[in-house]
Amino acid sequence: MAKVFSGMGTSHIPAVGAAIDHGKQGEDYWQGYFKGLEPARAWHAQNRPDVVIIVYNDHASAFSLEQISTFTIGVSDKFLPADEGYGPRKVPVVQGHPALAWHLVESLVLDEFDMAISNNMPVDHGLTVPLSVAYDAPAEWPVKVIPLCVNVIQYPQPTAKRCHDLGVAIRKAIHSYGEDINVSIWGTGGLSHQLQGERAGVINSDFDTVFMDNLVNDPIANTKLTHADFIREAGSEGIEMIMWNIMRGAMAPKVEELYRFYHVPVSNTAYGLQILKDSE
Amino acid sequence: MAKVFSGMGTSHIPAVGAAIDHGKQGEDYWQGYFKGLEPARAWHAQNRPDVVIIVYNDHASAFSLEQISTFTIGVSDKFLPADEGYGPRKVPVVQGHPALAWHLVESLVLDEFDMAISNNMPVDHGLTVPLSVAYDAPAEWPVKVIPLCVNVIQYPQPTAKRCHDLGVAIRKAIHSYGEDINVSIWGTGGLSHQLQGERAGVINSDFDTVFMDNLVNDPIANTKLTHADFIREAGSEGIEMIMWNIMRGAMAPKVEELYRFYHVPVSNTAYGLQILKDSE
Amino acid sequence: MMTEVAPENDFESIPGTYVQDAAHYQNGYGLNMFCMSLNNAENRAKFKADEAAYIDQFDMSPAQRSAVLERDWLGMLQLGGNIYYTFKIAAFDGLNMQQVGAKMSGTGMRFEDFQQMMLNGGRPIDGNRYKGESDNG
Amino acid sequence: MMTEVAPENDFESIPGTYVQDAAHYQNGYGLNMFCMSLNNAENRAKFKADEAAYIDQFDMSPAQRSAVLERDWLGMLQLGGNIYYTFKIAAFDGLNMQQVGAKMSGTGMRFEDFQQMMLNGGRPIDGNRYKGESDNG
Ligand SMILES: [Fe+3]
Ligand SMILES: [Fe+3]
Repeated sequence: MAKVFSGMGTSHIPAVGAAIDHGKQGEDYWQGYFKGLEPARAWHAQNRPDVVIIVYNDHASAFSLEQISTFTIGVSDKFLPADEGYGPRKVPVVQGHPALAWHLVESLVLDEFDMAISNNMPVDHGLTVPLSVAYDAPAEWPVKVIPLCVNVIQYPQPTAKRCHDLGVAIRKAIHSYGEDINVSIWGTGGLSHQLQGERAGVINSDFDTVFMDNLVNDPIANTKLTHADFIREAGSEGIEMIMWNIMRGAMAPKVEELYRFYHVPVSNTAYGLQILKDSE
Repeated sequence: MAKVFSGMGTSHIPAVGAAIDHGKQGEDYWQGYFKGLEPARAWHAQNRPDVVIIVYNDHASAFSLEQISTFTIGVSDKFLPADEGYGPRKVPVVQGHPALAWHLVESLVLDEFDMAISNNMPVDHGLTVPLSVAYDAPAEWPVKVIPLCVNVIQYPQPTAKRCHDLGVAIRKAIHSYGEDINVSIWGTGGLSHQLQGERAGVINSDFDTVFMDNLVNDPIANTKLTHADFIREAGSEGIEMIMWNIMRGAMAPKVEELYRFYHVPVSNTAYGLQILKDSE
Repeated sequence: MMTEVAPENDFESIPGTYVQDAAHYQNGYGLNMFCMSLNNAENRAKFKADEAAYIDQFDMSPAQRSAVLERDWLGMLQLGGNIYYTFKIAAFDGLNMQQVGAKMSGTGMRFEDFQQMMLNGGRPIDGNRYKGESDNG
Repeated sequence: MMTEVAPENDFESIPGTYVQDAAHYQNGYGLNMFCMSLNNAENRAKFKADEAAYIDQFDMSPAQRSAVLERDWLGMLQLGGNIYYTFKIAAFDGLNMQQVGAKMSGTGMRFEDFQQMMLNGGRPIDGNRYKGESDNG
């Protein structure tokens, strides 16, 4: 049977992708940030799952206001980098895993999650930047990927609790998949940031730290946050943090934190990264 | 506050729309059928809600295999009849009710239903035939409509229980809507029919009768039916009956059956119609 | 699919029925997307002008291609077609659901017989719940 | 909306923030759909060739139209724009998120000041949770 191999939370800031794509890692602005990634990348080089479920949001790339689904699973065998307005990122095509993706869909719908299925879903920085964070710039991504796209833009987003519960159901689905493979799950987006309005630039490091602490020690506390809590405390785009709850829900009740890195600022955002492993 | 005015179950067979559109109601084949509609139409003429939530499925008209959502609410102010392969039906444009539709979306997502939202959703016979059943062929439809589109084509469809529970949550949402309007809900599709394969034409009147009896007296019994139960007993397209469970869930625990009409065959399908009202 | 089917969702035992599950979805994707394209009047005109050329735009197997061109209604289902999609071809041909129903029966059933079967109350469910129970007649 | 806001979802009290709720969705639909169209290189070329003519294709109010043509970043948000969408125009102009951030601050803040504010740890949350608490500075 398949098993849950590891979890990771990471912001998916487009500027990180641009810095890698344009070789800026050595610049003053970026040095401290990329140094902080090194232990994570070393860990990922040694600890490679077969498939990663990447929980992310689309940023007006694949999906528009015309059709907004709360949770969408990509069931294709490949996902092209999206043109987000300045041509697609020159990164490898993302290879899917249709068999596990369909198993997830079946298990989740029978468990009363009202999933959407997509067979044509170009993936934007929300999904490809986390791959760059973990694996830098290889000729091919070293893992297969199942994109799980969450509506975090249009109110009402799914609740923090619903996201955690979806993670729990994903864990059950992974454990009922018949092939002996390792499956990791990444929650992406956040941490605190507000891109828009007169309050643009707001950062709340205390909130971010408590959120990451809770992910380790008290994940249920993070399920009690309301939409207004996230928007008020973590900024209007900070609500992306609900996607970390999906990742956490898919881990065991007790986890070990293997690595944490927090860096302010990256562009207009507080960058956070956390690697989790089920406790024995 | 808004209230639930009435419920109706009705098949949405395209041949019924064609018979009305092409003036065939007087033909031998159709006379018995349209005679059976008369009491329902008389009731609808006297009992007109402000808005009808029509629970239906799309038949490869607005949505393809590219993007399949479990539950989709149409939030536009109008919905055009879809071209299903032979030009759109010449029926009035369907007028939406964006304010109530958005209220439903908000209430349902906060209640942990993972809705999809659509702003561009041509509507096919699944939605327009029930309007023709109730109102014949007026110059304008006499009610506003909120389309609630359910995936009944791609396995896994939502479970019969999930559909009932969605109805219960819809009732709660209607009751928390601040305007004093009457809202009806129609569950459409079914009853037993199989359009495809060597078993095409299968009809199971006993199953249909028990299902309609249970809708009145024991709706929970209908939530225990599995996907295989529907497909085996009611035919592969009989699984559309799960949409009647959504309608029933939105009614009070105790209901009165105002009218029932059952007729075999209409095209390849068992036609059923049932009008329900909350018991006092 | 590398997954165990929940026993209550054993569709394999149902006779003469092609359930739209994941495998069916994957097999029939290109075929069904072609069918759906016939919702558009311009596309119908192109298909009418040159069927073979038109379907070459879609990702379909040679067997699916032939099934479409030969109007092998049962074959299309067996190759991943879904009736809600393949019926777009029937609408294009001016056929109704009972005519297609007869053709899918796989027994050379005539339209008139199918029509009469429906008037008699439809194909009986008794004997048609499980494979091997009967001849689906 | 004829509906009561759950008290925990009172967004109105948050300063300098345009939440993408139902009203915002409805107001900004055409504007945001225009922005999204810039994902396509051909559309970008058309917009570049004649901005005013290009945006006439979209269902936008005169105020939205002017806000786009004048690059009134805050105005676009106030008229229903969503930053994930309006940023497509910034990308088109070759602006980065901090440059747009400064322009949206509504205080004539210079890019260099915005940049320095971020280097100093971002705009402080204290004093910026509720309207009237401070000047959002
Ligand atoms: Fe994001
Ligand atoms: Fe139907």
